[in-house]
Amino acid sequence: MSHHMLLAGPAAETTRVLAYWVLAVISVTSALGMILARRAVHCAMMLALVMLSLAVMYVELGAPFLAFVQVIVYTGAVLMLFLFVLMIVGITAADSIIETIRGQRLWAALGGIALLVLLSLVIGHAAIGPSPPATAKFGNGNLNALAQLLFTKYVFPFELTSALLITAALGAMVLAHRERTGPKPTQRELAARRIASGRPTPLPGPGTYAQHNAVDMPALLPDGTQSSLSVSPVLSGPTPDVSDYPEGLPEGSSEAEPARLASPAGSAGSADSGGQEAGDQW
Amino acid sequence: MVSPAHFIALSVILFVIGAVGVLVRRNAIVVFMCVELMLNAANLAFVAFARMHNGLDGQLIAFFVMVVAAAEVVVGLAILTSIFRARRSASVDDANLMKY
Amino acid sequence: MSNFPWLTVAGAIPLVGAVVIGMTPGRSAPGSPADRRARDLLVKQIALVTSLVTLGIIIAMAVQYNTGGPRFQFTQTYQWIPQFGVHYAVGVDGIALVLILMSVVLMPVVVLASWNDVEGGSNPAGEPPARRSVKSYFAMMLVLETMMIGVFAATDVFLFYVFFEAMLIPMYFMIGSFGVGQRQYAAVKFLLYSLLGGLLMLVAVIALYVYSTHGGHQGTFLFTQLSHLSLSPTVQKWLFLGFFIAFAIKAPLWPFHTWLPDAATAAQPGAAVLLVGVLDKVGTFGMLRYCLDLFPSGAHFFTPLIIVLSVIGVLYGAVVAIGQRDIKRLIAYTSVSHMGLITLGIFVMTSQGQTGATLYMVNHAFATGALFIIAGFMISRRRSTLISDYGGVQSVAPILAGTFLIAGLASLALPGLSTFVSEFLVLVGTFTRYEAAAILATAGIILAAIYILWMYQRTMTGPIKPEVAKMPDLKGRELWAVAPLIALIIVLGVYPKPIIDIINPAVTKTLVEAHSTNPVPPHPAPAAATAGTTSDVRHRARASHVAQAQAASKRVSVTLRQRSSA
Amino acid sequence: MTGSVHSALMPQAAAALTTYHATGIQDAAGLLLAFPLAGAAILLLGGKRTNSWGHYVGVAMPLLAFAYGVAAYVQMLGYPAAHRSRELTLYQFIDVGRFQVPLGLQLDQLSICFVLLITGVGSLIHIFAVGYMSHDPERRRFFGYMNLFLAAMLLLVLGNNYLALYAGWEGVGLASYLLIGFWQYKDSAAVAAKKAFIANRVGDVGLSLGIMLMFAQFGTVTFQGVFAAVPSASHGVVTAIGLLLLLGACGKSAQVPLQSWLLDAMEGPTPVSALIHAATMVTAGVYLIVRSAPIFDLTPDARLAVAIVGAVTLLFGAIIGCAKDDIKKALAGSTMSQIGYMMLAAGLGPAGYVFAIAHLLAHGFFKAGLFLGAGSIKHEMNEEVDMRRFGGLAKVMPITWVTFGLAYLAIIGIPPLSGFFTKDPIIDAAFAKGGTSGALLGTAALIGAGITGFYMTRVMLMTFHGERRWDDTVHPHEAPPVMTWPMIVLAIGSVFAGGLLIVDNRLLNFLGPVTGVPPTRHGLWTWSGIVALALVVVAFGIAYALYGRREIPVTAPAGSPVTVAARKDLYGDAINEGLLMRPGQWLTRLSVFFDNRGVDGLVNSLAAATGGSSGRLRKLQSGFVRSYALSMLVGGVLLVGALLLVRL
Repeated sequence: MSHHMLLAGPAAETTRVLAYWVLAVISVTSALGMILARRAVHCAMMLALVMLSLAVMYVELGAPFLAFVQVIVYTGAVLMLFLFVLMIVGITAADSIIETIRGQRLWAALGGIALLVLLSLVIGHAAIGPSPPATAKFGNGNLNALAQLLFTKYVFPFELTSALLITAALGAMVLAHRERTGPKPTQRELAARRIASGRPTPLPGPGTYAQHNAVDMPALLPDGTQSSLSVSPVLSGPTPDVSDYPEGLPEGSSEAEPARLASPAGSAGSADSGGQEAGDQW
Repeated sequence: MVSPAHFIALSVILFVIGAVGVLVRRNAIVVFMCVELMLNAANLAFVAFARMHNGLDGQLIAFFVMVVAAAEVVVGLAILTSIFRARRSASVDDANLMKY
Repeated sequence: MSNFPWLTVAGAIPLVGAVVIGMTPGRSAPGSPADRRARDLLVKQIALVTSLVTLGIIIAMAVQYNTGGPRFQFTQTYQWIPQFGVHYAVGVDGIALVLILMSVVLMPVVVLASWNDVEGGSNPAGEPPARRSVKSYFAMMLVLETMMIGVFAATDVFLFYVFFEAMLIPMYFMIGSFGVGQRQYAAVKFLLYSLLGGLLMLVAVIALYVYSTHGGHQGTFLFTQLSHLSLSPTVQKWLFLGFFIAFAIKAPLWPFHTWLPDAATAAQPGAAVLLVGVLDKVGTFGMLRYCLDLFPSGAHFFTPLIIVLSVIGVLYGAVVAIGQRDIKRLIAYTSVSHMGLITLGIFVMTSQGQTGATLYMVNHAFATGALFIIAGFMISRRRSTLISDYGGVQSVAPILAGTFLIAGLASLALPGLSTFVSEFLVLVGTFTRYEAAAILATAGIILAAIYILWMYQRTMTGPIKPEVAKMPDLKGRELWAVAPLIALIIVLGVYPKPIIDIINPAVTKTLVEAHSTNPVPPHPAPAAATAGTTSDVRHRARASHVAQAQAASKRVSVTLRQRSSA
Repeated sequence: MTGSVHSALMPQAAAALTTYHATGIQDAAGLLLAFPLAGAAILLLGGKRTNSWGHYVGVAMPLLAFAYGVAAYVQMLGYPAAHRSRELTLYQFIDVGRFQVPLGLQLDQLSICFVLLITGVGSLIHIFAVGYMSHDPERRRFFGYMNLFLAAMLLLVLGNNYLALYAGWEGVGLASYLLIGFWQYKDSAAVAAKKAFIANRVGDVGLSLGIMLMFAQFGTVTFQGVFAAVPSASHGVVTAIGLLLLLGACGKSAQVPLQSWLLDAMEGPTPVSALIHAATMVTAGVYLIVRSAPIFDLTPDARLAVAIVGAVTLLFGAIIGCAKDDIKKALAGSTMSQIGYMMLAAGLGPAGYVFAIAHLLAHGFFKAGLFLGAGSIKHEMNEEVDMRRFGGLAKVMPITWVTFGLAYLAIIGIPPLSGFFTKDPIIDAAFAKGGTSGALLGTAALIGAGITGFYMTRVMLMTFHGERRWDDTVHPHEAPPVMTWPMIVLAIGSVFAGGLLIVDNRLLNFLGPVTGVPPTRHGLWTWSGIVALALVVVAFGIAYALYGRREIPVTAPAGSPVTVAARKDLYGDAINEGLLMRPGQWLTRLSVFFDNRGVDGLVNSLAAATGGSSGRLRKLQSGFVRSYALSMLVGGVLLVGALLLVRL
């Protein structure tokens, strides 16, 4: 039973070349897109695209199991983690184009080109012939061969990585966790705070009386104007509501900082549970 | 015929793009993403070499790289959130107190 | 020679003294100011007794030194770091013995002179140093004495280098924390200058060791073995340079001299005496012992340059000294001029020149030491170091003025005082080989007369200034500090023979090592005439009447001719 | 070797005579030094306790030395002429390789003359000083320094090698420094003392270089050795030695190039001026040249230089003497010119040495007499020295007048007195030298004799004759006997000394073996002597006309440019200031500035440079993570590139 690659035979050859070039173009453009996109979310999406194209390449290179792991673990989990953190940081945070450090871009470009030239020099000199004929372990025997290799030759690194993962998890928890410094606000306090805040009634839900009730569609007030309070600040992003700045818009606030999240005057930064007022003061 | 050299060349390009990305972008998260890109480029090269040397060691190393990348992302982002919570900004340039 | 470890014991005693002083309860210990003053007095007495005991031992050793004997005497050699061939090797030749004698004689005098320097005794405008402890000052002085003896007694290049560098630390603190005026700047400048030199020397020392391992035998630092080492001329040149620059900085040769005036002005007078009196001599001693012996062809190669630098140093030091307004700074510049003469004497490579130079090292220590100490007494009385603040002191304090005059005359090389003998020997030695250098250096004695007498005239003679009117004269302790120096200056001036007899054989051996001989006079006088009547001829001739006297003088001249041609 | 005395006309140089070992009394020649040294030590170290009896010790020591000198002289006369040079070594001073210097004393005819002069005149002056300094609180220190001076001067004349001579030479310079600046509370005295010492030091440099050259050439510095080796030396070397010795002599004997200090030296007490700056120290230069006769005999041009210096100083001193109102400065000017005579004589070679010494000895007597006279006047006129304030003292101070007068007659060379006997042979020998130089030197000497007559008469008239110009705050009367007796003895000496020495060649025979024998003189009256006498008489007439008859104004009249110049020492000081002092000060300020800015500036700027550059490098740590990342990338690329480069 010839265990061989999913795609075999001459016809496969052209498809493999075609696939390579398509994937190459996709991955490079999306990589460039990633570093050039102004908004972080777009970068994340671009990165996802690159990862997926890589997954396909793995398949072509005879590493089907790795391809799936790439898709599931890497793109699925790690990238999503990015998005999750991105949500915390503020989805609308976009970098400004102007470069603050003098000569950074110039030198970065020069460094990149030099690195490129250097590595290509290396590859040029390296004698990389055509790949040897595919054997089973690159085909569907890949998983068994991998498992055998992993638990014989690389068992010690395997144990080490498990230790690494545990410490990483523990580290993340320690870093991100914040002890509660004050007493947990009781129901009574929340009620009192709600009344004192001057708006005891709940905010209108997104999309009320608007065209559609998408999450980021602001509701319409009786006089027809849009109510910014109806959209969660995480989504609303950089369109600062005029009412938040009695003294007028601070100039140059196009900076990534969503003014909205700056905690309104008065309330201390103490940790209180994310009340209806969206956008916790983290 | 698609020889591993093609893939290695691609990985080089991706790696350089990642490196330049790290240098150019100011948002911490995007920097992390660029680092991830560089790691992925490295994985690609590993797999290409595995294929070339007709052995699976490369692929296994790629696994380990993924594990490390995951750990790195977890800790990195944790640091980032704690910085963000204290400083209200995710820009890499704002954390420049450790200077002359 | 008894194999009693003279040098080690002599070196150890000041260290023991320092430790004992260290153990006395310090300033922070409880007790009224009276107790504290009593404790300080105890510390000073311990220091004085220790230095006197060391002096006694060294004199006992010197008495047993047999001038005709082998080059190094009282030698001891113990393995210290066998892997590198480093030995704790001590031994004294004529030159080292004389210099050790000089330093141990200076030490009790300096201790006496700086009795209450630490309590702001001799600070201008009376500002006391920031509450420094008497204890650490005198302890450091004694430690410095150990290192002085060590550096002259070491016959192992590595040991010499260790002491050479170690001496800087106590002196740095004595200038830095106990000094006056810009003491920090001066102390750091002094330290960096000497360290720079020291590091160059370290390179040369290591290279020397490496060359000693060539030809398979185990590398060594022992001076006696190293001097038989045959090195190629280019190597010798470089190693000579390494050693020479360190010594040129230490004994301030002209371009490297700027640290001395600052350090001497900033230091207390006692510390300044040690700095100028002994630390400078380590430089010239090093040149004589190490540069000439180990690297003869290197020495011959650089001699013209060094001669030029020394003559410049002589004249430059003198001219700048004339222009000074601060007493201590003036004295410091005079010693730059004198050190120029010493280096000139060394590198002229004639036995007169080198014997004169060695004798000059000793005399310069006494003459300039006396000048510094008396200047210190003047400053402690009038609280100012500016010459213009003094006037007519001679009529108010005649003894102080008298001793100051004798010390001044000694430093301008008046015949009958010690410095004349050495200066004349150096100049004669230079003349036999480099006439032009000798003429210029001799012109230096006019400048010497000018700066000393002009200073003496501005401070001591003329109408009495009101602030100086009530200046007390030298009393008890101060007299005891200065009297030995003045006595030595006069005695060595009238009868220098015993010291010269110790130095001369050592110098002739150095010259043989340095492959250089004395220039022979072109028209030597017939031997009969040069014989002159030495004292032993006198006794023999007394009985005979005139005819026999003629015969006697002929016989004597024959013996003299053999001796002089040696 | 016994040189026959009455040899042919040609002057015969002294052969290098052999010296023998001193025996008998002379063996204790060390005492000559010991006495004054002991005196000085007792007085200086004794301190206040010796104040009461200090001066007696001070006087006793020179007298003892004089007694010993006479004894040694008598013993020397006992020896045959050729065996009179005796030598004795106290101890070996320096013995380094070939440079062997014994501290030896040489007692021969020349040094015994000087010993007798120094101790004899010295003792008289010490006795005079007891009276003169009676009311000075520091008298003890004065006598201490005077004894120190005597010891140094005796070492100078007795030393048997040039280094001992040099030691005495500078010792004398020190003593003159201490004594000129004795009243050191006066700023002028301190400045004069410093000036004297430094001027002497310039001369000493010449002498020491001469000694070094001798050692370099002959390998020895003893007189015997040098004189034996000199004939074999090259002409250039011997001339160089001669000129260097001349420079030394000029420094010490205040000859022309280095003469400015002598007139300022009058700041010291008068006995000092009498002993040091008239009789003994200033003649040391002449002694040096006469002692080094064998050297000078071989270099005609060095001898000519000596003669020229002598002649020039002779006129220089005479002119200055005419214009000085201060009696001591006038006498100092005359000393300078009389020493010019001796130098001139010494410069004539064997023909003149004996006459130089004769004139020196006679000059010792009458010049000391003149100075003591001036001292007693100053003592009585409570420290007034300006002759314009004197006048008519003859009646008030008869003894001083007589002694001063006799010395005055002696110095201007009136026949029966010593001046005539010692000065005329010099003029005659100068002319006898022949050639243009002889004529020039002779005429200079003649003119000098004339001017001497003029200024000495001027001093005599202004001081003792004419009306009283001192007011009644001063009431001079005769000096106490302790001061007048030495003056009387000196006056007697100045009358007979010349005759004793020169008549029937007594000194000539005595010094012959040491300094060579001059051509015999036939009769006392030579034509040059007569012309000189005539000039003196004419000068006397002029002086009498100017100062004898006319009223002497109390304030000095403006006077012709020559007198103005003479008042300013013929601008000697101005030249020194312009040529040496001002450039010297400028050089000192420049070098002090160079030292602070230049050498020190270099060191400090090195320190600043390191500080500055590290400051700039610090800026690289900008705090931005991205710039660090960039430097990592660039560094990495460079490293890999280098590795590749090497591997490729």
